[in-house]
Amino acid sequence: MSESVQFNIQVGNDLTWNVAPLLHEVKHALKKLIDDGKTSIIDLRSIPLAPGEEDTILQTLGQGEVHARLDALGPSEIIETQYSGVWLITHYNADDEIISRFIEVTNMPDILNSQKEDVAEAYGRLAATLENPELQNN
Amino acid sequence: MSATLDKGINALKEQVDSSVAAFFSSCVHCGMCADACLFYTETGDATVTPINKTEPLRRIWKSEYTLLGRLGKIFGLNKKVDDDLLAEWETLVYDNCTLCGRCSMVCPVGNDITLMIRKTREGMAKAGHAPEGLIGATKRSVTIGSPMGVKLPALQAQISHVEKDTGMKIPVDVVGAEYMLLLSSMEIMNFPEFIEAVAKIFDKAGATWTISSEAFEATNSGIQIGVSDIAAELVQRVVTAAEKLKVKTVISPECGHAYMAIRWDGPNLVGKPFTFKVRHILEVLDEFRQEGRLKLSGKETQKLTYHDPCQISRRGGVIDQPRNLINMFAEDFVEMPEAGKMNWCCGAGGGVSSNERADEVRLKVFQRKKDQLNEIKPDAIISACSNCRIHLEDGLEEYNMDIPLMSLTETLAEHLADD
Amino acid sequence: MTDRSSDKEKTLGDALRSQGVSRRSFLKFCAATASMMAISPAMIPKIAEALEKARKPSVIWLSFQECTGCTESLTRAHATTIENLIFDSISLDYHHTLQAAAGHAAEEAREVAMKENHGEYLLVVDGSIPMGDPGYSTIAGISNYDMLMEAAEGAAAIISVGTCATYGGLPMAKPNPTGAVSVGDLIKDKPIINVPGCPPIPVVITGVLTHFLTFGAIPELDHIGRPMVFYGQSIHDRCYRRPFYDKGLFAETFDDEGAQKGWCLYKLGCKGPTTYNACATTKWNNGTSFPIEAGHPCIGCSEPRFWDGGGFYKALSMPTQDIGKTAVYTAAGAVAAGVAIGGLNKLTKSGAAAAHDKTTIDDLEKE
Amino acid sequence: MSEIEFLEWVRGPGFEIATVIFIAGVIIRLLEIVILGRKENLAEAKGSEMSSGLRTIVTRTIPDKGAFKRSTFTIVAGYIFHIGLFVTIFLFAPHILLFKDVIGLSWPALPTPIVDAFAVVTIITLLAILIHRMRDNVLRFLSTKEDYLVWMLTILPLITGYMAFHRIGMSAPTLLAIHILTVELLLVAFPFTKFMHAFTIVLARWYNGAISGYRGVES
Repeated sequence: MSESVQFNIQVGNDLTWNVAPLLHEVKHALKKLIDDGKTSIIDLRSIPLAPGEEDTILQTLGQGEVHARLDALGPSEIIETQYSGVWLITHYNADDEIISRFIEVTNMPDILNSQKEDVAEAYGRLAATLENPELQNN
Repeated sequence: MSATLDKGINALKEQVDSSVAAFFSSCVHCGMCADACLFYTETGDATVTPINKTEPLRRIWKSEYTLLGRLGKIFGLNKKVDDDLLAEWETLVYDNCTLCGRCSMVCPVGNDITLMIRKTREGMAKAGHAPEGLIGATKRSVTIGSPMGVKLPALQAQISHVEKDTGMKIPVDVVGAEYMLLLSSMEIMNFPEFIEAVAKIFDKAGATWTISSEAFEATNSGIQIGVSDIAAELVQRVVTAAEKLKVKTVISPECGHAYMAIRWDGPNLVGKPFTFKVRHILEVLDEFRQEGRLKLSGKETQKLTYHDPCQISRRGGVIDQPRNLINMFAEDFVEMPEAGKMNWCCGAGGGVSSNERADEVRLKVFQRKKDQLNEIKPDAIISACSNCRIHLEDGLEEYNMDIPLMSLTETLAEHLADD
Repeated sequence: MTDRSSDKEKTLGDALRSQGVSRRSFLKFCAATASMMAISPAMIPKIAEALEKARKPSVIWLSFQECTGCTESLTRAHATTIENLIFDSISLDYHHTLQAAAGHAAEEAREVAMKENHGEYLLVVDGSIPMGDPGYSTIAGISNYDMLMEAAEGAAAIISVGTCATYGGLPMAKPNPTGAVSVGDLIKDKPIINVPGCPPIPVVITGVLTHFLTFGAIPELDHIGRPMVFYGQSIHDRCYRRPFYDKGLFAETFDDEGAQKGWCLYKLGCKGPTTYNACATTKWNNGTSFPIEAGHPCIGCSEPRFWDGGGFYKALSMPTQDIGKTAVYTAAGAVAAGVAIGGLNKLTKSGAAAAHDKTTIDDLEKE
Repeated sequence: MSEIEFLEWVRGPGFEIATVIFIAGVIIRLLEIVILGRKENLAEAKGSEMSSGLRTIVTRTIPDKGAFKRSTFTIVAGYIFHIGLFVTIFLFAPHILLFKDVIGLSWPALPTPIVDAFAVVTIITLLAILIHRMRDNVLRFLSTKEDYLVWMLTILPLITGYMAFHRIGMSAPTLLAIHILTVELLLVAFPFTKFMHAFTIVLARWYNGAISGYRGVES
């Protein structure tokens, strides 16, 4: 998790020929987002990719303006690629191992939004905090 | 005594050897032998497919000489050879096959189908399923000495005609002659010019020769009907005569199956090698040519072709000799399509011409020869088999074609240089 | 594994919240779960909803003739936060390798759990059951067979973990000295989920548990009881070396040029073409690699009888038995038989020759 | 029996049974032919049996021109499917491994896509051959149940092999097991059917060549 995105790069040639079709799918998803506002998710783990192929995909998509980091049961990295609306979401476990990776085509990945339940809980917590006599005294 | 099914079956059992077993084991039913057989190409009748003609022999091989057949025999599962089968096969084996040997040449697995059909005839004949015409010819061969019933006096009469015409002495029963000439009945009766031709040529070549009064007949009905015992008896007559006259070489005349009978089957039939050589007349003449003993004058200007008699060319190996000889006098010689070892049969060999029942099909299949002749349109046809010659004349007449037939030996004699 | 009675009544959502797990974290967990179970990402909200409401099931884990490799594999999965969540969401009431209690206390815990959750608990089994002599494997003096039959009776479903429990595995390999059988061989009246592998991929074990939690039902199984999501495709179908197979480029030895270039391992005995498992996509050691990627052919460990497949390094197209000797003996015997049969043929022929009746012209017609 | 057990059976006992029947059958069949023997030819020879026999084993592979014209389909299709069988059986890498394991010999394989193409062409050719067999006047007449059985046992391993390679229709172990089983059926039928021509063709051609060669005839 350094400045530039680190990928699990392995040397190898393109072997499965899944790279181009997948990128085309991203293009179609983007068109759908423009036309109907429909969002899409692609699970990169569900597609057989040879060592190095995932890297090719990620390098093609590149890095855009947004780079966010979550801390929720281990880190997660959410970046907007150089193509606006195409997001790359990588979840890691507590040991910094990738546990899943998605390409989301959306205006804003849902996981970045503050969640209703968390907001409600936050409200309760803040209220409780403010009831703390020490604070009131100040 | 009588022909019986058991004798036939036993004969078929005797006929199976390793070659037959290998052949039957190898057949893949590809059907190419049909395309090589003029009885199929000219009739389109699938039953005459050469390999099908061997069915009785195949059944015996299968049940007597194969692992599975032996088991099948125990459980009674094998296809039987019975009189019905043989009766049905009689026309296939005798009327619709001239033993020409083309099928044996094209079979991709190498089956000598002709040999198998020849062997099948052994069983057919002993079971009493040979055609009447052939039985008659065979009986005459054995009792009279010739399938056409030609007796010695008839030969003697022809000889004296020739002697009168030419003023030459025709040697008969000359002990110590180099060559002993055999003749076919057909030559004696229809083409006595052959005797004259041989006399002239041998005279010029300075070769001594003779005819045996005891064994002058070259043809062997035993071979055609497929009874080795009888064939052996007929061959033995020649052997005895040749040994008696102490000749060096016996000459088979212009007759196809006669050459096969005496040259290739003969020693095997009598069970011992000959003490003399056997040559076809064309081989002898070609030897004369090579030795410079055959000098010709004048050329035939007409367009000539040569009809290869199956038993002499394809089955006998005498292919180059006739061409060498023809080249001595022919200016315009053309080969028929597929001439030589793959030449098409005239349709009358292998006993078919002795079998009146086959007359119709014999003329029908002549179409093959007719087509070949139409392709090259010769002015005359040379042949070296009087049986072919008779049938070619028959066929040409049937199809209204007017092409004269010539005997190679006779034509050579006509062109002998006078020196 | 603690505080069993109070946990029981809570839903998974409650339990997580009480542990201070945020909704965002939960969503991440659901996304990871969906990815792991090869479920369409579109299903993530549904998974979240289902898991929210799921109740902690009681799990009884029985180990029979096994090597503890399956448990090892599972505890590897334990190391990470996400998979921890799944284990936090079940109540592992009996696992004699892992639990602190021993002896009578442990067996009592099992009996209590069986009684309290009769008809609802999940039974997990690893190891095969010896049918030759019960003495081959016992726990607290109880034969494996008796314990299995007793525990199975009240189970909602059975998860057979590892190839030993699913298909007999190593104990059942020839000559099967203990008379080992699989769980499925003994129990026919309960839903059984087979999670074969030697060992099974840890996330496959947790994935099956998650699926049960999420949907409250057993996942879609293939014809030998394996969850389709993990075992639906063969190693070969998902193998990144497949294009080399298609091109006919094979490593011939473990150190030749082909091996170095990462060519197909078929000739080195790879069982990928006939093995159904998720290794090629899920991979091992938290997604690091899998055997073929490490240069070793698949040994087919998630398939029945993989031990008896003629050797791990024997290519699939080779016969499993060494027939060289058989062939030589057969040939020798056949030569003798052939000579004998050939002799019979000779006899037939000489018999025919002896029966030959010299044919004269009087024999040509039938009388 | 599970599919893996099925596969193990065909790779193990099944293969052994088939091989034993094949080897024993072929040897017995060849011996029962050869031991029969032939009578010595007493006629004065005009050529050599041996050299003509050996020559014919090779030359009979090339069809006579006229025969080619008349039996074009049979010859062309026959060539294609025999070459196709040769390539698919002997030049496919997994098969070579089998031969290596059983007889200890190994040779280079053709690239898989080429073998695959040969398999397709061979299957199509065999289908055409069947149609030809059923429609051609002579072939329909000559054909026995055995001919159709042998055709079936020839095409089945090709089809099942193709399916196993491309994993069509069934699970991979089942496909592979069926493929091996069909080959075993072929092996079992081999010594007792016209498959035997693969071996006896050498004998048959030799005999034909020898018989002709003895008479000084080219065959």
